[in-house]
Amino acid sequence: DPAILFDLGGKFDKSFNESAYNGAERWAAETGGTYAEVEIQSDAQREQAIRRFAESGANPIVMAGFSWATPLAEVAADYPDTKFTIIDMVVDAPNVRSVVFNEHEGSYLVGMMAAMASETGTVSFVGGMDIPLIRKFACGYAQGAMAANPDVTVISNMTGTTPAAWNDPVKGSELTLAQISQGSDVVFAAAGGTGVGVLQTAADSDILSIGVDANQNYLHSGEVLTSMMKRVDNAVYEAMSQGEMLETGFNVMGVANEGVGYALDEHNAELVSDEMKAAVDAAAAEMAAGTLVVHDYSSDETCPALDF
Amino acid sequence: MDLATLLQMLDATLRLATPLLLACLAGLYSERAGIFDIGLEGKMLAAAFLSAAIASVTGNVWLGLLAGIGASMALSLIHGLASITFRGNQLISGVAINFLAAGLTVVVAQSWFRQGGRTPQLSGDARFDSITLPFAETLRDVPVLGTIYYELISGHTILVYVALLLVPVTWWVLYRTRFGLRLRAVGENPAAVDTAGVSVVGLRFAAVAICGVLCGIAGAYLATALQAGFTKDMSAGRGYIALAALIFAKWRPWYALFSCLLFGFLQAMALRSDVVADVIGFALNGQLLDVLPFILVVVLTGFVGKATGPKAGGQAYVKER
Amino acid sequence: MDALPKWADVILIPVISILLAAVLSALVILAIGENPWDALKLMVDGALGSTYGWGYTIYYATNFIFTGLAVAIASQAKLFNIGGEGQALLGGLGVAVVCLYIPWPHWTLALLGAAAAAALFGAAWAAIPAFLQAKRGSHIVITTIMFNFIAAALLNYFLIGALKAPGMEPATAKFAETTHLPSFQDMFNFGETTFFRGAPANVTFFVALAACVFVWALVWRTRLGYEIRSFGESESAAKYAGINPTKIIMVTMLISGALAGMMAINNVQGEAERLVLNAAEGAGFIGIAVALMGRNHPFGVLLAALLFGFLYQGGAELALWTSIPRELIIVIQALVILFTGALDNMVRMPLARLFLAMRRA
Amino acid sequence: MTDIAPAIELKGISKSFGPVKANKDISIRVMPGTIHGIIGENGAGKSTLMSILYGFYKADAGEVFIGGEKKNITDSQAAIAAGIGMVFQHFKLVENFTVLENIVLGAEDSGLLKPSLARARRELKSLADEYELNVDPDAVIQDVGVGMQQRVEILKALYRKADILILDEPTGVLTPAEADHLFRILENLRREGKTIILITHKLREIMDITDTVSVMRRGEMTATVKTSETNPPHLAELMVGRKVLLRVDKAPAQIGRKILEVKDLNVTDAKGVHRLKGISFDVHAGEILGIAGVAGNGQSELLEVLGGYEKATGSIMMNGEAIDLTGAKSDGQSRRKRGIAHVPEDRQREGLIMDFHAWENTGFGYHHDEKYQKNALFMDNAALKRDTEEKMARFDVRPPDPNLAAKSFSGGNQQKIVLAREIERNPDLLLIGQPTRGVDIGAIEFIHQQIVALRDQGKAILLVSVELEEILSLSDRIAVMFDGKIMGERMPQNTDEKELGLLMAGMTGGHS
Ligand SMILES: Nc1ncnc2c1ncn2[C@@H]1O[C@H](COP(=O)(O)OP(=O)(O)OP(=O)(O)O)[C@@H](O)[C@H]1O
Ligand SMILES: Nc1ncnc2c1ncn2[C@@H]1O[C@H](COP(=O)(O)OP(=O)(O)OP(=O)(O)O)[C@@H](O)[C@H]1O
Ligand SMILES: [Mg+2]
Ligand SMILES: [Mg+2]
Repeated sequence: DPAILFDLGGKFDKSFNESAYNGAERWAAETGGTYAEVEIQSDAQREQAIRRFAESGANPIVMAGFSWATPLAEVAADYPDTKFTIIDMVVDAPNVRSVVFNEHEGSYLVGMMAAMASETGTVSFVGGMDIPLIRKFACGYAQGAMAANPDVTVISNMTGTTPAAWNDPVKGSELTLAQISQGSDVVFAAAGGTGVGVLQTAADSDILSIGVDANQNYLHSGEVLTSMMKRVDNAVYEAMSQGEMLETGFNVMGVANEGVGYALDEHNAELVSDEMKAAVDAAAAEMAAGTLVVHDYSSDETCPALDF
Repeated sequence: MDLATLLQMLDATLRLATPLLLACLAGLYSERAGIFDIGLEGKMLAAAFLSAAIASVTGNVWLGLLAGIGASMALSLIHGLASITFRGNQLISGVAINFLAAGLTVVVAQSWFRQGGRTPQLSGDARFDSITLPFAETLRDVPVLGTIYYELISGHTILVYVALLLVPVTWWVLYRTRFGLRLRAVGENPAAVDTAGVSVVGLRFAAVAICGVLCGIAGAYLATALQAGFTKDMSAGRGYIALAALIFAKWRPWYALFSCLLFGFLQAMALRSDVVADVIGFALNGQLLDVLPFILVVVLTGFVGKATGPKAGGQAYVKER
Repeated sequence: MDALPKWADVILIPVISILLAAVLSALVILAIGENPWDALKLMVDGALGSTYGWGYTIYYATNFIFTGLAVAIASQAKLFNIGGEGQALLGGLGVAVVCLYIPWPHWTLALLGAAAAAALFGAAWAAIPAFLQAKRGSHIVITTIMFNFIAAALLNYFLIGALKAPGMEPATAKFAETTHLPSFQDMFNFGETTFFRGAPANVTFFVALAACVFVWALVWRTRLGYEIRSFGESESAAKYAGINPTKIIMVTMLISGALAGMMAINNVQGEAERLVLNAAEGAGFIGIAVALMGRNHPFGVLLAALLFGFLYQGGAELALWTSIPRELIIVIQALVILFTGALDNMVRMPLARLFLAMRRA
Repeated sequence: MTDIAPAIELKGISKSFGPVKANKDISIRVMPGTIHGIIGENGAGKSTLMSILYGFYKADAGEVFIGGEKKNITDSQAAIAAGIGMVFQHFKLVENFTVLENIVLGAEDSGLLKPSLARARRELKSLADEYELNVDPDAVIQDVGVGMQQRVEILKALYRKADILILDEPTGVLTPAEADHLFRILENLRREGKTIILITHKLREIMDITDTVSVMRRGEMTATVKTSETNPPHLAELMVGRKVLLRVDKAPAQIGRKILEVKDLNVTDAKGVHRLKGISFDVHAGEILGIAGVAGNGQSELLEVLGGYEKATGSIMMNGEAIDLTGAKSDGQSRRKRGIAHVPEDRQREGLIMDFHAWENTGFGYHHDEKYQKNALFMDNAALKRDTEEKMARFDVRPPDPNLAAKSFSGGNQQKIVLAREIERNPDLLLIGQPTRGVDIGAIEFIHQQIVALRDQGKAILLVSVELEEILSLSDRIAVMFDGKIMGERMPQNTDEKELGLLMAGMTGGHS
């Protein structure tokens, strides 16, 4: 049986881990199979969890989150017959499949939509904990917004510097309100549990919000402009489906292969104008074709569109 | 900085200060009676969870509020048992209560709602609405004062006004009533209260119970007024900040208001990097901005100097060993 | 006025308290629809059933010994150091700097250097709250709480800035091979049978044991320890005896911070072999419970740290193999703290009465 | 006996604190309108018995009758309702409350304070007039002297309509004048028909004012006698169980060289209050300089400065060498090295660490001494224990067990432990504050002998005491302090309590 290891946020974080969880559930529902899972509570348990699953015969073992990279790199060689999938980070080993997402590309697309939907010419971003991954989101978002409207103002805030920043919806709310008072009328939240507060406040204040990772459009139907989808669920689903025959190697999920994108459904259909859709889809096509390159913050830790 | 920005920051200050103020006043009653309470955080969290849970199940925010108060009171009772009846270490009891709330809220939430330690989103009557004060709309266009009235003073949930009202009420109770006299006395010298024929245990339990009620309101405010539901650890250290505010306020109600507003303002300021940059002339690094309130608290406590609490604070009243 | 014999005080009461906590935990487990007995078996088996389990239990215990000792020694001077978490984080920063920038020829030297750096950084982080307490009367509880937040931000600043390794993770690069500490697996490898395979327990455990002995000797055998205890028992008497309160507050907090900081050689140098965000993972707060349970005595701290190590590892196994949420472990910890720490007298009072009656009879 | 019911009758009261039996089957009758004295050694159980009567402690067994009626006194509220008031050995006042608030506390009329305070203010005035109990109703307790605090305690009882008043060691902290004032008040109260129980260690007070007296020893009531039918030596013997010397025997002083010279000493405390105002005096080898004065007039600060833990300005020469007073170069440790030993006024707060073993307390303040070190790192606990055993034997500390915690010794024995530690250093100068406060007669006798013996070895002794009798009988020279100043010096043979009492009250020009 396959196994899945969630990151510290827990599998119900309404975004990243939950997306992974959904992928696993979808696989289970479709195949009727069962899988093992664990939510760790401490960094030291990572290696332990991988080993325990490997020794119990689970195969493949999927792990969601970049923090698994270091322990996996140590452990992978000890279990040559077990296949591993790591999401959000690259581990170079013969039995590991590494899946990384071009979050900056997806963020770019929703950034464009934000700028086009904005009436004030100011859009904003609320990040969770200040880490490079989140800066990557913010940077892509700002680039997209500026592409759609060169005069746009992009405000970016991080919730905090400790893991508590992922679970502080109150502060998320206040950041959103502060951004609103600076003129923002579209806010993109990439902040885990904190994002719940961001989306709530945006809805309460009648501005638009943008969800992250999973499709969060339904949370406030008609008030969430779109969600930046990071198809972790697909990555998990695929890994589990391939089973022990898992294809290893490096796997980039970008706009081109629909690994990232924006969500369009009945909840936001009215918010996304045809013009908006056309522009975004065109940009997506250019990215797929390689003619549009979005700067990746994590490549050199700088951002042309935003200061941190 | 223009008036609108200032008003927005003050508005945020008020919202952020409200849970601090409620928790701070809660701590004030408890500590004035000689019972230290670092469990404010846990009580707030437990109240936030149960208020949201019950509001979500019943669709009635008032029932939610009651339930939140109940949860907080239950923890208060444990604290009372530990520190009054069994004369245990009040700090340990507080630490345990914080752990207990942090764990139990998620375990129970998961077992009830299966949403990963969250309650369902609240909407409609399951949430506190903001109220518009009389004439706010009409006065809205009166320059400055009308704007301040409309933007800053009107338009909060009822709990904000309750919290503000509790400041004079607390002052009055403490300094103008029999109960207040006894409460203050039992925190200074429980033996004096005892030999005057008043029950030390009764008074202290009363104080701890009031503390429970106020923490309950604070928690309910977080989950059902500011937010629309419970997320784990959503109190995010506010109980500790309230405690710091209490010491900073030297255990006095009006000072508590000012220190909570100050702490609220510091937090509101950290949200507005643009304003800070404007005022000081250069942009602060994000991490520095994030901890600025904490640094200022340390600096300010350094300036305020020795804050000595109620004399019998933290000690169990032991007559015979 | 000792109504209780010493053995009852140090053994019987904690055991009964832990049993009470266990019973309540069992009820919670029942309430969420799981089987407490199975859960207990899983925990015991997972934490103590193999050298592997022990390896984890001891690893966590090592962390808790350091933070527990830190709280315990501060408590001897009646100072409540809630800042262990921040001090441990700063200790990690010290370890990282030393391990990254100094080419150590051998792990023994690296251990010495890292321990010194961890102690130094941890002590430095305790120094400011200590100074404010001693000189300005600022409440050490407030300042140490604030310093925990500030430490987290400082670490964040370095880990996404100057110290960050290339890539996504807010973490330093792996430390050089020569700084890697021997793990129990390396030390107890006897050819065909390998004990502690894959477990993170490492040589730091012996440093922790040494720290216990050090604290014991310091507190109960040296003049400084005598002065610390005197100051803690009675500040007015200490003044009379010519003991300088400022000096005692500063020195005690520096030692306390150094001990908390030294936790980093276990988790940062020993286990992770690099510095990650939130490296202390709450061990600073567990240290409070450990010290309280251990009655602020190093030997008690050792036992309590092992208990909490067991809870941590057993709880991890529980989360690994059942659908019990990991937060349940926090509940169990809370109950252990509550019963052994705060509700101690609930057990002690009736027991004292019982012993008195027995003695009379 | 007439057929008037006794105001108070206790039958078969027993009380244990854990393993300690504080009261064993005690019975006592007190007739209305009398003053009944209770004496006994430290720890005899006097305070415990009275606290039971006042409902502060619950008795394990026994019955209480008030005015002939059986009362079930479960708490202080019940005692107050039965007309009992008590002034505790340690006052039970809220320090940062006003006099009025303290009086009202627990006896308020209604939920609101204002009417209660107003009524209390009126009643206070009439009580004050009736019994000469003057207080300032708006003064804050921590700012007023102990004399007024005690009057507040008495008023508290009277305000609650007490007919029975218990006073536990009320004169320990008063000047002779204040004590006389108190006794006048008690006379007034007796005249009004109130019943008074007075606990004291001072036989003279018993003889002066009581009608009957009970003696307690080790938790038992050993005798109750009419005061007119007994005398001090007899009472002392009843208390201690052997004959006690009530006077100090000492030879004339052999005054030697100047050991301590204090010039123009000034101290201002943290609150900015000027505590010592230009104090100057000398102490010579072989003499005891007694410092008399009401508590709180700067004696404590003087001892603290000389002991090295309070800063001051001015000069102190010890054996002809100047001592640094800024606190920079000199602290308690270096004072000890210079041959100054110090028995502090408050043994439980300063002299001892109550939770430490006796042997740990033996090294307290001298823990840097060579002889207590095993090597450069460690202290020599075995040496400390041996040392403690010797000292305990020499000073007759009971029980002589170095492993007992200091708190498990009675007051007198605690004091002996401190004395043993300080005197055995063979110091050039001994500072000693309130050597016999709260100590019973048997131990007082021993302590006084030790002090005189030290003087006779040619040591200088500075004795601070609020007990005039003690000052007069021990000192070779007496200085009186008032308000941070020395009001004057007298020789004991040329003065008396009355003159000293006037000086202590700040009035110069008595009849010397
Ligand atoms: N609250 C208490 N808890 C435990 N033991 C006590 C307590 N109060 C008194 N004792 C014990 O009871 C004994 C009697 O104490 P009590 O205070 O009644 O003596 P006393 O006669 O008033 O002595 P003193 O003359 O010193 O005031 C003491 O020896 C002490 O051991
Ligand atoms: N409230 C109390 N709780 C516990 N032990 C007490 C208490 N009061 C007195 N004791 C203990 O009783 C023993 C002797 O009491 P005793 O009354 O003789 O002391 P004391 O110093 O003479 O009191 P005081 O100074 O009040 O006259 C000591 O062990 C003392 O610690
Ligand atoms: Mg006594
Ligand atoms: Mg007494």
